[in-house]
Amino acid sequence: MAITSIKNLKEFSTNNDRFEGAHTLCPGCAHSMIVRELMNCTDDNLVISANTGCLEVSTAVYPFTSWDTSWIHIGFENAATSVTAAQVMHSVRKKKGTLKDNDAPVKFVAFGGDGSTFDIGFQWLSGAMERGHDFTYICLDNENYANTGGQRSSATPIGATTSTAQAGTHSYGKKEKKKDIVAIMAAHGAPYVAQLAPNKWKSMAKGFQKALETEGPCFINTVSPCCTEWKFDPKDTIGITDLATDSLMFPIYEIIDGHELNILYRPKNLLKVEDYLGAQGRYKHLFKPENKHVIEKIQSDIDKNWEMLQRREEARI
Amino acid sequence: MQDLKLKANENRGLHQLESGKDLYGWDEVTQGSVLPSFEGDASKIAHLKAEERDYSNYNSYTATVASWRVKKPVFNIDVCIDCQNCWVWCPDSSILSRDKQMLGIDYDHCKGCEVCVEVCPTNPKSLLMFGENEDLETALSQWPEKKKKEK
Amino acid sequence: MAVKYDLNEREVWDGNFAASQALRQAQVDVVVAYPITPSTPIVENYGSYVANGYIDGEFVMVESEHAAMSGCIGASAAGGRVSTATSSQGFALMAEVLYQASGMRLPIVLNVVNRALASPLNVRGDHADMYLGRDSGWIQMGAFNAQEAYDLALCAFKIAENHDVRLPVMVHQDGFITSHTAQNVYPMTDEAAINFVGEIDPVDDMLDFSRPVTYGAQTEEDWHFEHKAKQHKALMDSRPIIDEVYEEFAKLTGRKYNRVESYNMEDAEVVIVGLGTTVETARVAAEQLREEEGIKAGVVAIRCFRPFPFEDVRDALEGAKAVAVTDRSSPGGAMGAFFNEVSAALYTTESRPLVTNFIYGLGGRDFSIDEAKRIFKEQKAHADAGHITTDIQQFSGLRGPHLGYFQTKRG
Amino acid sequence: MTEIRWHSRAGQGAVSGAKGLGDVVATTGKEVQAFALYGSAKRGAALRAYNRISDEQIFNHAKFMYPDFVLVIDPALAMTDDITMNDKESTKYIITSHLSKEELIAAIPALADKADRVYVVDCIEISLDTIGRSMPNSPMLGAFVKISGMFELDYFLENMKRVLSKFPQKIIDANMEAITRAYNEVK
Repeated sequence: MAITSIKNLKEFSTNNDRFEGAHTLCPGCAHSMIVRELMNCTDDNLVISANTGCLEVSTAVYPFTSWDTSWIHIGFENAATSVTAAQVMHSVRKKKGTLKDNDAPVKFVAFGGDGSTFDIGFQWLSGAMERGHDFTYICLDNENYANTGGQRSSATPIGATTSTAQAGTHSYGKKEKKKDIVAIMAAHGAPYVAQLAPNKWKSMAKGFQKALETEGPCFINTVSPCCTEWKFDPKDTIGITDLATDSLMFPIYEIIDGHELNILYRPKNLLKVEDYLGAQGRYKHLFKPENKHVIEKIQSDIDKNWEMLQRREEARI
Repeated sequence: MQDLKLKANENRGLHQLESGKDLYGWDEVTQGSVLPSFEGDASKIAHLKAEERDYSNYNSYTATVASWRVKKPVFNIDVCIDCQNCWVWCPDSSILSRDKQMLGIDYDHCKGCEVCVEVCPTNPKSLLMFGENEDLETALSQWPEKKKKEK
Repeated sequence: MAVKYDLNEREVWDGNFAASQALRQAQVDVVVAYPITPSTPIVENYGSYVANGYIDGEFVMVESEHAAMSGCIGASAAGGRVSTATSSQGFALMAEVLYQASGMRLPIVLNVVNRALASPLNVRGDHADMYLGRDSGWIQMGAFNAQEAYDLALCAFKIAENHDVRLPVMVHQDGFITSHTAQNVYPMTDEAAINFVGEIDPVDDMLDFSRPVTYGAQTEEDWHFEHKAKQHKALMDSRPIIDEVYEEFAKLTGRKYNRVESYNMEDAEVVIVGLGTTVETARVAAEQLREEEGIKAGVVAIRCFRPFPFEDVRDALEGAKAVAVTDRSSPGGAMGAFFNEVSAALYTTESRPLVTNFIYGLGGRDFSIDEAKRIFKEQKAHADAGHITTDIQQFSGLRGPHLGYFQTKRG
Repeated sequence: MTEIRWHSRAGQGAVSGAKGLGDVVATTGKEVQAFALYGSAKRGAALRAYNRISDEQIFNHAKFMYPDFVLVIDPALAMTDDITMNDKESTKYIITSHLSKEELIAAIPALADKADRVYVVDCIEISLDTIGRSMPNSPMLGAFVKISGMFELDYFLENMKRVLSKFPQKIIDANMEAITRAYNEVK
């Protein structure tokens, strides 16, 4: 497999983009940063699928495609299924010798937003992971149904306001905890599972490369700040991601073979979660006195989660 | 240096889809709405730079979103250290980088999000936002001096 | 290289086994499936052929029918030969992605073993699932017995993969009545079958990396209509190609299929128009009535439900006086859909025969020769009176008081 | 056209019996049909299976029939199911039972006027003795061969061996013995 050098950014930048501009994602959208980086991590051919979502409706709007690789979108829920079936077809045709170029190296990748990954496509994802196909699934987690105007998903954190879990005089927004998709995917016995963030480009690139190199079903959850629904200035996408990783709201770690957990980033200067929440409009209401307990709850959840991750890393079980 | 013709092949921006022109009939649309990205053999596409590729008219590379922009980033090569921060985080594949060097901005694809300016580490920054109609020379002439570190 | 499978010149196969043998002989590359009664044995058998080396393909058991068709789409876009099978609720769960398969012009062959749709739950045969697919943009062909389930499955690959068609094809057979009924089946040799079907020549192959393609683009009001029009034209234009494939098949086997089948129609005055096994039972009734009572009864069957053979139906029925169109699907507050389509065709004829609608056989309710005879006799009464003498729509074979709707304004 | 109706419970092998019979009949050049109505029926549920045999292609797909033969392979169903439904004056009954023919007819009033067309054989006991478990379908086929006179026993046995060829030899032998015994024991 042709893995591109990620020794440093200069080396990495010699890559030739295979995700083209003039797509119609919002200015400052992290989705395309993540997709570009994945595609720049390898020189192999790629077969990519996407669930319905922002990425899909912005990169293949007839008569334009932004994809320089084979790409397929079917429906909201089945990117994992379509790309893994293509992978099965590849193995059959390779065996039969009916491919145009039988030796061309190829990787199979599926993208989904948190809506299609955590919610509507969960069964399809789970099935594909269980079947053990050789593919990588990447969730672009912007913690809401951004494509349809910002409704809650099961990835939306406690306290965020969304159009279907609104903050108001009688509500502080979403009441339920974010689903731990990484743990669920690790529990499928996937050989490589990780949570990564685009501000830490190198750990993200390393994780992508590991996933592409690892045989079997790999899963990566990437935080993808959404300036439109999180309500911050598009220029701050990377800055917000810094706050997410440095407050440990979004810890970066990998789990190998379902049990071996490695923390990939430890903030030198650990921030309070207020710094992260305060930078986004979706959490503004939490700073009212009556909602102070929600911020405390979020901080305490973060602390507990970090403790758990560290202990799991130590325990190697 | 910023005037390199790296950014586009000849047919870029020819489609006038947003204006409702160039919409053709049912007999001319592709079978199954399938879109081929290139003309000719694209087997080695990962090893070709944009200017060496034979993009099809269906590739969004040939289109432009320049009109989305209100402000534009201007690049000052004299300050740049080629760190490639802007390249790695540009969401619109609009940073023209060749052989580890930052060369300029693809203004057909840049939406003016300003991420490149934010992530630029030099002092002063090598990318700054200017009005869409500001010309390069005027912009460069207004470049700020190096800021002293606040103590 | 696949292991040789021993075949006899004459086999006793049920419809499911027959269909699975067609998948084996066509050397289907990938089957993505989820089991559902009564279609399950088709994909089980394919799996066993893979497990025993009779086929160089892969069997992917997924977690739902929606995923099964999603996988078929991914695999088909990846350029190989793809098939699966389903029924009823599974078909309903697939419905979303059926439209995607046809919209992307992927030559998938789906064996549909017809079964009723709940509620109430029922595992037996009616045509509710088949009707659910009627606007999905697939070619839909109907087999009336196990032999035809086998023959049409082979034809289906050849039609679907034809570059001028490139549309997915459903081959329907009646749940249990065909799928689980063993009958004499005369298979082709493996060599003859694969020579007939041919190798697939992929179009817009996702695994041809010299030409990357994007499948499943978004279109809004500016493009969607044009794509749908092009797709409709492909479906309409498939008619002569279907005919050619049937012709070629007849040359090899002596078994000639037509998009519309006519039995005893040369001089028929009263006719049953039907789908599936009903057609064959009605044929027996028509012959008996001719012998016993001299009633000029005939049967017209729709082999190809989609594209709907508007002209051929009209031609087949133009000489008839009274026509009973039978719908084996709960009509949901309307006349039977099949009745509506046949009536529309007949409305454009000079003769405009008297047309009535029978809703029958729901949930696998038996359709007997005696019932077919009763329907023929009613048609005879209409023909003699010169107008429809009963309700236009009637439920037939139903317990309890008569249920029927609408009376004629003619005569 | 010869029509046969089987009365059985799911798991007793009526479906395989009907298909096996069809398979053998087809080798004689006849057209056959073998089907059953089941589906979500679990082991033990009553079911009916059907055969049609004809010199010409069989078009009738109805389950409704005026059977020429009624084969009952479950002793209790002989009492509880409507085994004489749609019968003809010539319909022959072959019934699995440990009872004698007289005792059986006495227990089933519907058979009272059909005594000359009722045949009894204990397929359950025969299958327990030969195959080692209750599998009354094979013995019933032996009884049917005898009563119908459709085949020579040896011809039927040879062809049944082919139908059963995927099974181990021991099982094939046991089935041959079961068929032969029922052929000889049916009264």
